[in-house]
Amino acid sequence: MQPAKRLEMIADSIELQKLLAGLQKAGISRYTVIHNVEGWGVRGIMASTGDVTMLDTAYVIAFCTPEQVQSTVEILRPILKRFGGSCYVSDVMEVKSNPD
Amino acid sequence: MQPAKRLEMIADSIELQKLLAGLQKAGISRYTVIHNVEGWGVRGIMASTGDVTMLDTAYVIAFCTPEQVQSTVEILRPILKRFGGSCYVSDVMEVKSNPD
Amino acid sequence: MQPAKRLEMIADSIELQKLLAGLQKAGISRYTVIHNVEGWGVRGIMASTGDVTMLDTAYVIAFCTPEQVQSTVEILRPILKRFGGSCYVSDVMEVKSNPD
Amino acid sequence: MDFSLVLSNLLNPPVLFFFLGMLAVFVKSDLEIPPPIPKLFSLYLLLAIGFKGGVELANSGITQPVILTILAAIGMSLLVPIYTFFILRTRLDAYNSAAIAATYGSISAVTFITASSFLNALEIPYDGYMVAALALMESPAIIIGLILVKLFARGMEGGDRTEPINWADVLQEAFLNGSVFLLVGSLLIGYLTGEQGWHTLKPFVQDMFYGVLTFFLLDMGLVAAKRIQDLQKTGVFLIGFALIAPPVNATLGLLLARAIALSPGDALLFAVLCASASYIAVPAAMRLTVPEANPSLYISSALAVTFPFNIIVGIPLYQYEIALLWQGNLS
Amino acid sequence: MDFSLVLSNLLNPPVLFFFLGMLAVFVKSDLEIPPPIPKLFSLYLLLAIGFKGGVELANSGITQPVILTILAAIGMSLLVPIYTFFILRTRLDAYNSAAIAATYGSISAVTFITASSFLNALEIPYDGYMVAALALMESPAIIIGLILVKLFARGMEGGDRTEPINWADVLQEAFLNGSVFLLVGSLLIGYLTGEQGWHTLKPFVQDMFYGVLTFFLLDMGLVAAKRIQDLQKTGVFLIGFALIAPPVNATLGLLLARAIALSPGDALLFAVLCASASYIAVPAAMRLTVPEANPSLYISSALAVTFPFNIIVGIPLYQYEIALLWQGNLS
Amino acid sequence: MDFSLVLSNLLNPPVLFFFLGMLAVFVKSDLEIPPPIPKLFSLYLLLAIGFKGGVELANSGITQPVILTILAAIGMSLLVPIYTFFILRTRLDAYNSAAIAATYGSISAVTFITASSFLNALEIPYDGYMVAALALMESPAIIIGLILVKLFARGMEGGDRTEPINWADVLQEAFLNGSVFLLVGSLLIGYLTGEQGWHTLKPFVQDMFYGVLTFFLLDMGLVAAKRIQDLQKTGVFLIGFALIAPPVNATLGLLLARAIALSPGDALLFAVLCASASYIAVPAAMRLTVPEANPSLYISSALAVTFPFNIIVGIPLYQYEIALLWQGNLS
Ligand SMILES: Nc1ncnc2c1ncn2[C@@H]1O[C@H](COP(=O)(O)O)[C@@H](O)[C@H]1O
Ligand SMILES: Nc1ncnc2c1ncn2[C@@H]1O[C@H](COP(=O)(O)O)[C@@H](O)[C@H]1O
Ligand SMILES: Nc1ncnc2c1ncn2[C@@H]1O[C@H](COP(=O)(O)O)[C@@H](O)[C@H]1O
Ligand code: NA
Ligand code: NA
Ligand code: NA
Repeated sequence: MQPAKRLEMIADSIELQKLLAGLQKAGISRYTVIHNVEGWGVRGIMASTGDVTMLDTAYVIAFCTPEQVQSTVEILRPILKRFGGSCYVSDVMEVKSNPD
Repeated sequence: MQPAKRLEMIADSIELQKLLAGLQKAGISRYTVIHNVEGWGVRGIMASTGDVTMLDTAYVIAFCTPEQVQSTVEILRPILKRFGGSCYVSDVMEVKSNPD
Repeated sequence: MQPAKRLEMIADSIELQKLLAGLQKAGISRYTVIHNVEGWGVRGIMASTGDVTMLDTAYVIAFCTPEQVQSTVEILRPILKRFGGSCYVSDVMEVKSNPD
Repeated sequence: MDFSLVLSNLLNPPVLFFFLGMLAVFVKSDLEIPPPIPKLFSLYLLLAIGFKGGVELANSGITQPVILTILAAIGMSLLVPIYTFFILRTRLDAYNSAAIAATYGSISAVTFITASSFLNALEIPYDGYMVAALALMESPAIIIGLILVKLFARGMEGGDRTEPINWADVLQEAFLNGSVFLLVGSLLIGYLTGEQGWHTLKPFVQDMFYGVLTFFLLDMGLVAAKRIQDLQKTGVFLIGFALIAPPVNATLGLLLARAIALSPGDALLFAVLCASASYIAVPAAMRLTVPEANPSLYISSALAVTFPFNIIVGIPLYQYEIALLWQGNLS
Repeated sequence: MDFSLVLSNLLNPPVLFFFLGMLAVFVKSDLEIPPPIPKLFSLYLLLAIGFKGGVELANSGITQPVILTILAAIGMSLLVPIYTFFILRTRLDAYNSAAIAATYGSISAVTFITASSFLNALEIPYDGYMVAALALMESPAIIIGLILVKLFARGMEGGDRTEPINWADVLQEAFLNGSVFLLVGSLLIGYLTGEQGWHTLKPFVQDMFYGVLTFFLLDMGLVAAKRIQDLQKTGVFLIGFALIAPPVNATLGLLLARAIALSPGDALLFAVLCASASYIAVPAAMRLTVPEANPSLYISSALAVTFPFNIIVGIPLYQYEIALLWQGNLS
Repeated sequence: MDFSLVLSNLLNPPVLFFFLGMLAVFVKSDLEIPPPIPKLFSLYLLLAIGFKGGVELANSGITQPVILTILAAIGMSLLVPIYTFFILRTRLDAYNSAAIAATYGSISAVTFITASSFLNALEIPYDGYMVAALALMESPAIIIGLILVKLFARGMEGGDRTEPINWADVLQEAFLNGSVFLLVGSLLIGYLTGEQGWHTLKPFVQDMFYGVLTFFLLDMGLVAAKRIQDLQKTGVFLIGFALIAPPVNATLGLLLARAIALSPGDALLFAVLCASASYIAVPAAMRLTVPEANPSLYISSALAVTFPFNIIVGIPLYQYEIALLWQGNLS
């Protein structure tokens, strides 16, 4: 097992493309998106009921190396500032296919 | 970046309203709900196949400040005791829109 | 509250049965599966668009005791090696129904 | 009892798809209907059944036979949970007994629909307003279930049930739980809009009906087969109960139906309402109001035993009973 | 104004299911339509409306009245956001004003459909090509909204809006946002395949239509009722705006419709296009291009106030206005 | 080859919606069909195709031509993967070659349906039991794919393939994978219930069919266009293969069809079965049984090249070949 970082982002799916492009730019090309989550955020109750409005919230998880975190955050921050949404970083241990 | 806590709860969606009301009471008004997850829990295989029965399991994530954790847990514990479901707390770093 | 571990796995749903059987074998019988997540992985863009192809990616979360981690990882590693997918371990605090 | 009746009941596509679903699990096929599709089908069926029933109620008017039928239905949904509770209580705790009793006091809409297809195939007429009876059998069973908990679960482990019943919560769950609300609401809208509304929605609620039902039963087959594993843990008592309660309740229902002079077709539907057990509205209600009960018990027995029993054996059996009971009447 | 008109408009199943949805929220029922089902219904409605409109356009041909109607529609979708912007600006910042203005310049397809059912019920004829007008009113409103931001949001807080408009992004969102793209694409396909295509898809896009609409309105009722809470925060100004803008815009639309000699049926549809506000295409576009605006404001006013207002009061009111305005014409 | 044939094939709504989906991706519209909706449509299409085929099989009976056709189909689904494997092997490793070969030995139900619409438009008759051939071409191709891996992937990197084939797993995936199971199961149910079952389900499986297909093809267009990017990485060899294999396989199929004296209509369907490649059942099976192969390769070539090729060029081309080959027969 080997130390790694989990990046979690929550944002309107409409903003997603920009965030994912940001990840890509930071060299993170593997990630998982959970669509159609329900979110209550800073912009009042049901910032994103989604449904009828074609807006919906997405939850993105990307595991990366500890070194990638800093530059990724630099890239994501202005997007989050402009469009809203949140981003959190935490520690994990990666289970590699080959024992280490 | 700034230390924060991740609260994770898994419960029948029917119990969700009570948990979310608990969060609200503890001053946590921002959270994300993932519906229709599939769960195998303590109550036998498929405690919540959901589907045909209109029961389904929901997964709730709420990021909060380290200070909010204690009081939130006090509020959630009796609900979890009564209705089942689980709750876990872990450490994260919040990426703020403005560099700190 | 009591220390525990979060196991996270991401894999094609077609591989899921094998992973879940692995968990079971390791004595972990409680877990949560999020179906239909969208994944970009090592095998090129959209390793699992899912949809039209009946393939889809699933995201599995299982909370367990710190002692269970080692043996579980041993069991899962060959499956992940053979079929792909990722597994991560991290620290959490479990909120028990009864205060401790 | 005519064996060809059994066959003709089974040889229709929705029922066969139920067995296909069960087979898929037994042979370990990875076939599955992903969530929330099954919920969409449930919502559709509730809306369609309710709306159709409402339109038929508007056509028939709320006449004396209608009221009598509804009263009989409510009566059965009160009686069944009470007597079954005491039988269940011999082996199970008060929480589980009450939850299972409520489940059997309530109804399964899909069993009801299968019975009406059966009548259609036999060209036996029945009244559309029977759906009103169906719609009104969910709530009383839920309420009785909770009263039983209140009365008999004192001083049990986890028994902080000395606090008074929270009637607001109970009535909320009994009358406003999503499934009951949609069913009753659709019934009312059907009643209000009558033939004209029917004209608007017919292609959707009627023409699509058996197709959606087919898909739904395919999924029910999948779920029922998975649930059978659960039952192995619950032991033979509950399985026996789930097999014997339906014909007993059906027979009680038929005697009552005979007493209030229902037509043979209506009597079969009434019997099926009494014999079937809820796996949509009641589990959701019990989960919230009797959280001490184990959902595996009440869901699995209703879904994996009673439902297939009624479909395979029950419906033709009750029809056979009707042939005997109504004979005097007809001659 | 004939009160029975109001009633007949309300007493059709889709509209009643809208109120059932609202009621569910008010009585705290746990009824809900799980995601992404509502999105499926939205996609279906856009496809069906567009396709049907395209087929009718193929039937009528692109004649002078068609072109005139479309030009009038585009005109209104440019005019409405401009004038409403200045009214909104008296109380709200430029971002929110522009986003709300764009919302009201655009249209609600479901309101349009309800109005056509209303005309069907009254047996008043209207032209199928009105859908083309509908399809072309989304994009201009979005563009005007963005130009307004550009012109009036200089130097505001968060006002890094001194950078030039990114026209590529704007046109992208205005013309290629998923909803607009599907609606216009379906219109084109309907136009290209005409009667033959219609024959293939009729059972799906026509026969199922009111059923899906019913489900969709049930969901809209749920959402609208939840949104009403949002509105309490926004204060009385926006609620007032959401109630007054529709009849004003409808009246402007009717005068224009009268000027270009639309038939009474077409005029009602035109009025409803002017009076309604978008909650599908525009919010998605605004979220991306005016992220400074608060979505609660523009979504909630369109969905929780203007939509029900148009359904309950608006449609019969505009019909009444037409009766007055077109009278001279008919005599 | 009559160019108007090509056009008439393309100018039907489902096919046009496929191109609309592709266009959406090319112009970067954010249109998307959220999961699991596409899976619902897949399940529907499998159920409907299978059921319809079963009913037609019940009508025709299992006659000698039926058996002959089925044998020919199975033959082709065995032959195609074997010979294509050796071609693919010149450039790709044994795992990828076997997986792609299996993909091309199997079939695409949607291509089959498009071909039958094409025949309908030309008023050329064909037999419903061709669906039985379709249903039986998935499993053999999967099995052959695995045998090829076993025989030729010895000693490769990652080549712990010295262990014996796990036949239980292989047969499981070949016959019981969800898609195959539902298709064959529905065929059997259709066969068992015949005309009476058809009567029950017709509005669902027939009337809705082209509507659901339209939505499904819209989604396939979206996916195919995204997959085209994948292909740029795979290089020109695989793209060439995906373009040349279909007409070659179709021609082989036509020669066989001619030999067993299929009617021209049936021959076209048979050719299309041979020419098309699976993107539903086989990828799921390969993912599990040949995990060493890269899914991008077999999914993208089947979906993004072969499928559109067959729809645009293939079907009219094969029809043209039939006109030539069957000429002698007709004169
Ligand atoms: N503290 C939080 N915990 C969990 N989810 C959050 C939190 N804050 C925001 N979100 C999610 O992010 C979405 C956008 O948030 P906001 O930018 O605050 O409107 C919300 O709809 C939530 O789903
Ligand atoms: N240890 C666990 N890890 C992950 N999910 C769990 C765990 N325990 C319970 N759950 C989830 O919580 C739901 C309710 O659990 P329970 O209260 O144990 O029946 C289950 O259906 C699971 O989805
Ligand atoms: N670093 C990562 N972060 C998040 N999700 C990942 C990561 N790597 C792989 N995945 C997920 O796991 C699936 C299979 O990955 P792979 O085995 O790399 O093709 C992908 O489709 C992603 O959903
Ligand atoms: Na009952
Ligand atoms: Na408007
Ligand atoms: Na083939």
